[in-house]
Amino acid sequence: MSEYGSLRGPLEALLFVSDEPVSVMRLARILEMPETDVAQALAELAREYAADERGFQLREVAGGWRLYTHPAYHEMVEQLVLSWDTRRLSQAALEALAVIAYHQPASRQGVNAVRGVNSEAVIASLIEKGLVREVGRDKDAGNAILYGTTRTFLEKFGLKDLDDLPPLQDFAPDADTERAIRERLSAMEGPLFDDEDDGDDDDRTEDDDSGR
Amino acid sequence: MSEYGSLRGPLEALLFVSDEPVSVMRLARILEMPETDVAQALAELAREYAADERGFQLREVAGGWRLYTHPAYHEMVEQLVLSWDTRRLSQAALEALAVIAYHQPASRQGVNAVRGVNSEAVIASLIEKGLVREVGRDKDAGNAILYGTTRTFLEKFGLKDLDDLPPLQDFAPDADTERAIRERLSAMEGPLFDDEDDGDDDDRTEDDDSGR
Amino acid sequence: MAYTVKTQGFEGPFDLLLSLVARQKVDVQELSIAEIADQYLEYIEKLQELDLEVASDFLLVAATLLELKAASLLPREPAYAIDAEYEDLSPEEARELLVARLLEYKKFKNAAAELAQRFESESRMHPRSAGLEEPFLALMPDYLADITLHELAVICADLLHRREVFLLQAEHVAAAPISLEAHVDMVGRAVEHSKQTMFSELVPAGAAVEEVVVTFLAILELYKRGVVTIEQDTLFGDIRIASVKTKGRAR
Repeated sequence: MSEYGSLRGPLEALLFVSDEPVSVMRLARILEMPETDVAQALAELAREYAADERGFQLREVAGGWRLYTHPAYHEMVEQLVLSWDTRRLSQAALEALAVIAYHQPASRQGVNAVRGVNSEAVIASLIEKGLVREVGRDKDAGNAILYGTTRTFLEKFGLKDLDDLPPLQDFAPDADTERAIRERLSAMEGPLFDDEDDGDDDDRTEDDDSGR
Repeated sequence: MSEYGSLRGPLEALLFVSDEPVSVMRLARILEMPETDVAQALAELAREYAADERGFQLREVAGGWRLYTHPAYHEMVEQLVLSWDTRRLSQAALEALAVIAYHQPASRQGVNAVRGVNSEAVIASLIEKGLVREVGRDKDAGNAILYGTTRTFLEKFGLKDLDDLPPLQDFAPDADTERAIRERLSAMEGPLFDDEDDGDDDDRTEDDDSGR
Repeated sequence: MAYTVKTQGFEGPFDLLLSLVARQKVDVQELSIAEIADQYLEYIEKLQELDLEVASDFLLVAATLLELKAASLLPREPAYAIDAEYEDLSPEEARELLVARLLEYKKFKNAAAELAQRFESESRMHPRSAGLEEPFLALMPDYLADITLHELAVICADLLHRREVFLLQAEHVAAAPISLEAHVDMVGRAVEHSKQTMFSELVPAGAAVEEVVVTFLAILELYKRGVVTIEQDTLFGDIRIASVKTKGRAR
């Protein structure tokens, strides 16, 4: 139990940031503890979450352990997902999709680097929409997954093949376009303090709070 | 407390899937509960996590609540996930950001005036990082662009809102520093005022030249 | 002071001044312009192997010190003033103004240090940003409904463009495109051609401060190379630059 006590915090932190099952071996290596101790602690933690009726569960699935939302709350979670700001999602998704389309095969790290933000969730949603798929692994980069676009992507945008993508040079944005894009980008940012009931803040960037 | 008991599970589930801070208002709407109850439950939950030494913590940032790993496990977490955004901000960027954060909406000229240096490129990089955005134009100053901080800024700096910034006055150099600057700045004349003998409440100002 | 300038990356003239002030008295009249100029040139030579950002900070500081120095030496014409605010002020008033600005700057520098600390401690906490669990993915709103290929391309181009701007615009560097060597050549030719010239003739009326400073530097450089002689009849008077070859002493 004391073993469990010292392992619980680190285990929770590690499971919390993972979006795929993590093997006992991997966890044991990071924690520098014997695998048996780690396995026991995981089982204990899973029991504790269940007994305490937490909002999430720890489950052992193929390949390791992973946190999931508790099925009892799935309806609420659905409502939350449905309430997500489409504009925020679309900007993020479009950026990721654009990078993957033009630079495929692209790793998640590559997409992150160009966008300057983490793109994990966005890529997952693009995969779900059938626009992006795994196309291979980068042997030189720790076997990182490489992504490319799908046939659905070509169809959706009416392309015969990837060579049909408009050359990027044509889109070196002129000053006006750039400004328009920038304004759209900053509009995506959303108001500072209230994140819902967006109303229309699309033109908020112009001059509404220039007084002061 | 029974209110809390019934809210804890759903709250945990909702917070678990969110990829940005969620406002009390939105949570209350989904949970169909009064905002005050929800706010209380959130605070209670945050306390509970802290008291139980969980691997994650619940924090109020950027106008909402969000789960984060506990800083104690940072090194371990970094072994599991590559943090993509560890680029540090330069001293120049931080200074410009400080001026914009406290004086917003602030023009480039305003930032220049405080820093004594042209801040155009620094501001551009702050925009690129999503920490600063255009918020309007100064009609009285040749339509100069006005800048303000973004919600990303609040998130990245762990601030609930702009009022959460420590008061700027706290950073004013103390009387000793002020006198030293006055006396030493020039050999033109002796000290103008040498009767300010307030004790030295803080001397952090003297030697914190942040080496880079 | 040489040591100070060499080893620290300063965030502009106020930063450097503050640091100098913390160590010693600073009298603009006493600043060694030769020392600064030497370091300036030395630094330019090393630029390729150095962190561009730090280097550009240094260039800026050096240029500003020269600007201060030049302003204290040259006739008090508007074009030479450090800042319009300093015009027509008594030395005491000018100093008070500078003190106020330094204090203001120091305040924000402290605030920036606090922000840095927050940023640092914040980076030790990781929010959950894992993808949605599979059952929820299909629920996401159809955010790509009306997107055209054109928009997609523009977004990609803009992302890359933003990045390029970010990478290219190393701080300050773009702002000061004046080449000292070019000015040295230019002034050298002007002096050679007319045997002697006045400083006021070398800088057009209304020239930018940087222009004045670099021209002044150019003169010093020519003097150092033994190409010209420099004379100034009165403090703050105009400067006569004569070609050494002709030993012209016309008047």
